[in-house]
Amino acid sequence: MGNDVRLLAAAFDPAALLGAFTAELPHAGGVVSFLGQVRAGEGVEALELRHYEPLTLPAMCDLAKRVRGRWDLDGLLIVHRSGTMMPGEPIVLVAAAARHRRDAFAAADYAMDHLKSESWFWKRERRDGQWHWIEPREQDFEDIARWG
Amino acid sequence: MGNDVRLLAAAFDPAALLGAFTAELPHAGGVVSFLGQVRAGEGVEALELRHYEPLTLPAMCDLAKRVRGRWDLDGLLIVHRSGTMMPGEPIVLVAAAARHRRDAFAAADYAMDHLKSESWFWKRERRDGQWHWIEPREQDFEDIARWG
Amino acid sequence: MRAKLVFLGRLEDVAGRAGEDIAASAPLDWYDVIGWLGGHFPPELADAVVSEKVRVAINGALVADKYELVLADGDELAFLPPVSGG
Amino acid sequence: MRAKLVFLGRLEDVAGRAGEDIAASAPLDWYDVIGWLGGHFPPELADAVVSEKVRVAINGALVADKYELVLADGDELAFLPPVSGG
Repeated sequence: MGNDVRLLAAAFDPAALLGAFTAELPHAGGVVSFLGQVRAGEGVEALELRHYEPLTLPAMCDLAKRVRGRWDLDGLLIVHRSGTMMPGEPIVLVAAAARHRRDAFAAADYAMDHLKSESWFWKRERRDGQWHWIEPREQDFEDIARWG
Repeated sequence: MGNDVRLLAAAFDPAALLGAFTAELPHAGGVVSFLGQVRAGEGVEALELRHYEPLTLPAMCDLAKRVRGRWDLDGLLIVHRSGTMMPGEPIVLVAAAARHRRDAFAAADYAMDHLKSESWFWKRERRDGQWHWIEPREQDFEDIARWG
Repeated sequence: MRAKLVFLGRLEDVAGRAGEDIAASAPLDWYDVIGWLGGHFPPELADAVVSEKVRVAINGALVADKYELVLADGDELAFLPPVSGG
Repeated sequence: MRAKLVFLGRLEDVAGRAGEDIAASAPLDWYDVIGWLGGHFPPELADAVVSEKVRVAINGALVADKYELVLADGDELAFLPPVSGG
């Protein structure tokens, strides 16, 4: 199965996407998924992700190819939102299916670290009616450095 | 949210369980899941997992408590089948929700390693009409040794 | 006294059944149980359960040292071969 | 020649808009572009885009060394501040 990489401007249903992804992969022993969502209850009223069409999706596709080259996978799904999202709404879904559990875990983990720190998204959040741009976090660089 | 630990004798829908789990956790930034299913296409006609009622579910609950004590999670779901399963059918679903992505990945990974190598399940598979018991694999002991 | 034996995993196949009721005039220790198995089942069963790899549980509690166990009235003794993993 | 400038992330807020068409009688180098920005936008925009942390892309391809770029007719030049991560 090829890579399924999507950049979506509207809300998506992670359970439905994951169910469809898995249904096509009865040969895979294991599927690891990561779902990232806008955290509720921390004063964030909305989150906006901006992207740059000519760069963002092509870079996500390149990342998917790198992940496939590094681990032996049966399938890889990368779905990322752009636009404005409300608390509790899904932002990103990554799923890696593999014969071996360790490959699926490592591939999903790697994909998330690189999506978070290297993808062409600019993020701001609204608190008390004011939008604030989010700066890169040191933790993201540390996460990505793990992979050498 | 408490731990949700289930030992099921009949087929389950992983996407529906995962969707319900996530819907209750809008405060979690990330949810990592692992789905293990009977591999299709390798000559296995059926898989049977036997368990021992007084040990199996209590040990799964103990594992869940250990995972919660080790990482800062918002929720933990562990679902395991017993009985006879067909190729492509789900065997196990683990989901860990956390504020921080790394905690969710590590918790799900640890839970799977320990479920696989320490849980009270005895497994056999049917090939060419004959049932064969599955022996423990060296890889499982290596996986679990990673956690010290 | 009456107790119950439970054979898990491949031991069920060796025994030919999942469990067996056992009756005796007094509590049984490990060697009594093995002797009883030898008298009621194919010899492969007693050979299998004496393996270090087979653990036992009484009433759902793992027994640390099976050579020390005492089976009393109403107990359930389970023979647990290595779990399958993977 | 005519080209298009695109301001991403917080640069859009500094510029006050997401993009701008630029017209000139000849291809522009990096310093020409900065000068043009200085003449058409608040000074904070030119100050921001000269930062080492701001990368640029021409027609969707990242430019390795922005001091070497040449903007020609029909090009789209994007200013890319650091991505947000996490």
